Amino acid sequence: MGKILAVTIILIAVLSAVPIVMHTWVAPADVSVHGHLIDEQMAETMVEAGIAFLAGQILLGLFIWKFSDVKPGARIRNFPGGAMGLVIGAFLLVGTEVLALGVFGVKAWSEVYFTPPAANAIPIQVQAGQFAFYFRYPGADGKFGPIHPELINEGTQNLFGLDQDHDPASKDDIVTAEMAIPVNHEIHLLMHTKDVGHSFYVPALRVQQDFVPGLDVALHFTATKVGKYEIVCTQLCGLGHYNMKAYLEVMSQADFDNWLKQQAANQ
Amino acid sequence: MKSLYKSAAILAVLIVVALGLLSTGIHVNAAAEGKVSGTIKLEGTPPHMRPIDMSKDPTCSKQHPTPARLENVVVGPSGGLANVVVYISQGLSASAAAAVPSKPIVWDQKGCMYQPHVAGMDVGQQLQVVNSDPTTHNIHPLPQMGGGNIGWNKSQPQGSPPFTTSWKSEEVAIPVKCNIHPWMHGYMVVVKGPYGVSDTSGSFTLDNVPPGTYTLTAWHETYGTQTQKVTVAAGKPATVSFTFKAK
Amino acid sequence: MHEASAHAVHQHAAPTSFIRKYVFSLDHKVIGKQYYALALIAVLTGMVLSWLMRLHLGWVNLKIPGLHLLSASGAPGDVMTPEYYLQLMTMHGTIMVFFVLTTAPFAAFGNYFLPIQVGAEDMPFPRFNMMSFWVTFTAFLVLVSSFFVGDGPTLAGWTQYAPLSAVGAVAGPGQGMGEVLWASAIAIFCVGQLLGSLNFITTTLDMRTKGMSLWRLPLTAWGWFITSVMGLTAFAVLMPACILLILDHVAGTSFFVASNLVLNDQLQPHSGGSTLLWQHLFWFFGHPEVYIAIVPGMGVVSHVLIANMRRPMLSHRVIVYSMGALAVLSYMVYGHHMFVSGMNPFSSLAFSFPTLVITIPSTILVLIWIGSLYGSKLRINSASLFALGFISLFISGGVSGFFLAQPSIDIMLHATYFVVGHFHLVMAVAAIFGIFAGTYFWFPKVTGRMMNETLGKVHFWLTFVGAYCIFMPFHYLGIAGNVRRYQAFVDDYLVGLIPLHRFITVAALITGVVQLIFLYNLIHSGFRGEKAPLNPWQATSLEWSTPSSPPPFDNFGGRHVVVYHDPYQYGIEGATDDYVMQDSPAQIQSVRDEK
Amino acid sequence: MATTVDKPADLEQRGDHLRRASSGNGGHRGLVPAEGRLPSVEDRSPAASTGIWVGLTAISMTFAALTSALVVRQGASTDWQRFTLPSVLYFDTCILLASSITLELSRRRFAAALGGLRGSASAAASWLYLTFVLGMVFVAGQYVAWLQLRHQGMYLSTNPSSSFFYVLTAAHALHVLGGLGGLILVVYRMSKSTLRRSTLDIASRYWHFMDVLWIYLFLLLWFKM
Repeated sequence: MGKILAVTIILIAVLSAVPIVMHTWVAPADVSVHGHLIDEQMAETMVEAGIAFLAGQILLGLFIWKFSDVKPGARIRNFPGGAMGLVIGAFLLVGTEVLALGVFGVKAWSEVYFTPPAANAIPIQVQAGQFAFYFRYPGADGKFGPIHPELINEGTQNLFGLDQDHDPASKDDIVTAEMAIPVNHEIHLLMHTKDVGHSFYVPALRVQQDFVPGLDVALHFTATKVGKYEIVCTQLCGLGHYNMKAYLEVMSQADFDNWLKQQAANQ
Repeated sequence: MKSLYKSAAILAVLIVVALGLLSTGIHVNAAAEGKVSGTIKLEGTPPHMRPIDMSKDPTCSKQHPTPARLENVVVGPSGGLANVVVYISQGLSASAAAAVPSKPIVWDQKGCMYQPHVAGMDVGQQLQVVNSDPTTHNIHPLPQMGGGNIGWNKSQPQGSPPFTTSWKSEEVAIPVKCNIHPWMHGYMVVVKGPYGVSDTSGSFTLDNVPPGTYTLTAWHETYGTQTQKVTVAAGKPATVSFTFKAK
Repeated sequence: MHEASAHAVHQHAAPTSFIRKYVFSLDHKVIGKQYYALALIAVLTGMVLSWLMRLHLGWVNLKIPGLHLLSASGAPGDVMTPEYYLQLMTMHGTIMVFFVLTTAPFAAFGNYFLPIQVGAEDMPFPRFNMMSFWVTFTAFLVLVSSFFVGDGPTLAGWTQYAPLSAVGAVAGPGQGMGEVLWASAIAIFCVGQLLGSLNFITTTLDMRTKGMSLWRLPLTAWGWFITSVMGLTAFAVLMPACILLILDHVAGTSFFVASNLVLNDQLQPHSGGSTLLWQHLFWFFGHPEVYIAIVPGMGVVSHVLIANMRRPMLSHRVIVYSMGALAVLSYMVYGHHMFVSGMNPFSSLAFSFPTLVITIPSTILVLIWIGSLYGSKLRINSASLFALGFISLFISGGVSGFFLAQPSIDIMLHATYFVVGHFHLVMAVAAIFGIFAGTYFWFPKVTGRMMNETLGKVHFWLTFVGAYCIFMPFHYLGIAGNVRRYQAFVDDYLVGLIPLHRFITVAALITGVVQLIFLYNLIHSGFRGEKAPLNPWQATSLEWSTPSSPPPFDNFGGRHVVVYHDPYQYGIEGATDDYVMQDSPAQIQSVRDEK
Repeated sequence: MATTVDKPADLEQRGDHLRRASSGNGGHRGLVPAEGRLPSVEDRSPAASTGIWVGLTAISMTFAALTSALVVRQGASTDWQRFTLPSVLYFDTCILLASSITLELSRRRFAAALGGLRGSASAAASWLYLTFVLGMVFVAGQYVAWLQLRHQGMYLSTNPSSSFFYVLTAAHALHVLGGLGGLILVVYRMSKSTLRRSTLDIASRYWHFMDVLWIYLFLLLWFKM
């Protein structure tokens, strides 16, 4: 029985590793400038964690195999090196491992969060709400009109609560339900939510950031590949959470300009 | 106080009718008789209705080769104003007010829009909520807090059967929305007694109006309400027309 | 006022009336069994909820026959609505975390065996102990009652992030009455666990018998002691948080609800509340709670393994120190739940390092367990099988911690199924395996009968393989970016993953059904099982020195046990058996006391 | 009011119990003594005296959590509105301090009575009654404070500052009420002359803690409001 358990454990461990090694299920391909840092960090961690995982399970299996159902006469022996050996081993191996991971992790993290947006980054405002994202482009004047929460009305599609009769800056603002951005041009995303907590997750862009009610959060990124990607919500926000999504269209600069014109016409 | 006036008025009407019946001596089925019809026009240029971007849910956008537009102001080619609810706000006898049509109102969700966009209904009239879309909707009516009606918020997955409900008391108007598709927006106008909703030609009809003098009210989600007096005589349908001004 | 209860047990004789004996009993053993029964009811409820969720996830909008009977509005025509899915999910999480993982390994086993293992006749405050259970039970009733009010239980998830949880009915179905019931239930639950922890701590510190030094406590006792210290601090923080949440609902305060929120085109009257405040309060409790669930399991597994390896752990103390280190660190790492929550990115880094460091004591524990297997005489039985399964699961669930501890990777994995897989393996399934190990091990002592070994082994094999089939794929889903808490997968990049979800669903259904074997074994053996000897596993700790199984009302039949050794005197040469009871005065040269 | 408060027999039996209940602090590892040769156990105070500290730890955690919530909430937004503390609070503070003193006096008298120095258990009792009355006055005073605050137009939901004021004071008042319940028990036991010294010690430890806690809260509110 013990031997079967040993085999089972080792078998499970190896089989579990197969899909990882085969890359059977992988995240959408990275199309961002900073993404590769995260992917590399992920890969490194995968190797180290994978080794720890396999080593642990196999060792467990081996010992179960060897020391289950031994004959009654056998004497009890201690693991060479005893507890201290293992403790020191744990500190050396795991300690250095996590230290390394931690340090490299900082590199990737600070790349995303501790760098200021470029001066020419395109400002785009995203508003999360139950259960859709809406986007606002500042228009010709490059200024976003002020938001009047009391004016927000989805029935008349005044989604941002703009007062275009009184706020000149609001007149040329463009509100859209899809997000379009030019390729290889940095985007400065200004995030706010109109109701509860939401999150802005674009797997292909390696971007995830929560919307915090009552707080304006900013994010900046650059997409490197033309295409259509998905923006989804990862912060439980209510019954429509599963269907809270929007499409991200990465276009050439020319297409982007046309798109903006067309959207402006629809306002 | 208000109800006192109302009941007094109702009493008066009853007496008048009763005397009329006595004098003529012929039995008249009041309910079957009278009828108010008319048209509603919009003066001036209707506001631009934005196209709705349904890209969020492809199952919705697929159903609209040309994007659907907002329905806050729907004007027909002849300048008729649609989605106006006309109802009797004063002068209706208690018995006539109490009568509830047996035919249920169907509130359909089709192409991620509400059909109809505005529904008139009688207090206690059956309201049947249908989802004809290949996607899940949540129906979320928001009646006034503290009014006689209690709001609810129910999802209707595709393929789940229609459900019927009804409203307990008069309310003009209850906004209805779908949170999963935030552009979906409509109104339920709950009244007592006969009512009519105008179509794109602007025409409406109130059936089964017993003879008498009434105050008609026409309600529109954008342009508010208008009222007119109208007298309905037995066997002689009355016609009324309202005109709203575009802001 | 306190001693009154402390003395009750010594002064009064064993109760005779049914009520005093089985319902409002002051006897820690009865209370322990009551907790176990509660946990059983809760775990079955939670399991059924998970089945419904899994079915819906595998085949979305599948007609589940009879579901409308459960909730007419939640499942019109037997098709689950999105809100009902989320409500089931919330209740599954809440019931499992609070009423299974906290009650069974800690409150149930702890109540029954802690006093016996320290050689005491009972806990110092039996009345508090009784209250602790009945308060917890009330909490359970309040929580479940939310299924039957208004538009059902809250859908905000067991983490109850504000303002979704705090803004009220406008936020969605269940956010009115259901939400208030949830918060009240948890607040009540906290009271119960505080009373319990109070008893556990004082029992360990003050009720130890002659000769029982702290270092002579079995590892189980250490596990419960450390857990109770965590419980005392963690639940004392969650309770006020829940009360503030309730006030936001019923009193119109704005602790957690920010200004200018617009729901359904209605501007909310609240102003200035802080979303992050809730997250900080909640996770300050929430992360220790994870260890409250798992540390008792570690104690139980060590205890069971030692008896079945016929040798003590390589180091008793290192295990105690590691468990202690986990407890201490658990308060310094809670921020890793909030890496992308808009918290200052610097504090994310600050929280990242202790989180990575926490892997060190965990690794030490695993290495000591595995290292102690070396050169042992491992006996394979249901109990030891589950104990070994625990280690395997703990390793599997543990390594995924490497990923989630790093903010940069968390950008990809946060709120995905990777997280779900991680905590299910490392705290949920592992803890459950600990419970199983403890049950198979102690059943003879509690009932005086043996459990059926064959059924036990069948139960283990199916459960062990089943657990891996369910929770390993969760990690793959997470790596593919599959977001959690979705009732259906409508995103183009997720549709391809649905077959994997179906596989998981099937595995979950089978594994769930398998648990009925355990249930049958438990009940059947309780009445029909073969009579158990006093010490069937030839184990050394005090619970096996009681004069009978189940132990008498005062545990030791009036005898004052005296302890002469460390708890685990196994593999002794020269002894007639290979072990020496903790309370046997026998003089033996090669006593395995720690030098 | 009986003058002899504790019977020797009871003492004896208790001592015996204590020897069992409290730790035999373990012998020494590896040492395998005969029954008699274990280090003798000094008559330790019962588990309850540990229990009270544990309980007070939990209470401290709760108020610590509320404090940090207050600080975070105040920092999180600009809507924090300061207001003048109800004047009655100063009076309440004195009352509570006084009650601590009277309780301490009662405890001393009682100890003396037990020690058989002076048969002044009745004096102890009267100090105890006074403490109880003062406690009641304090709670009543807190209620007055709430009325005064309402008079200022500061209700529970008016502003985070007032919200926290009500929450903190109410939480503390509840704990004081619990203390009063304990005192009732002590009084009862004293009248039945079954009161143990440790019970009174524990009750007073709790009471003094409530006192210290109030001082802390008072300062907190004083700085924040």
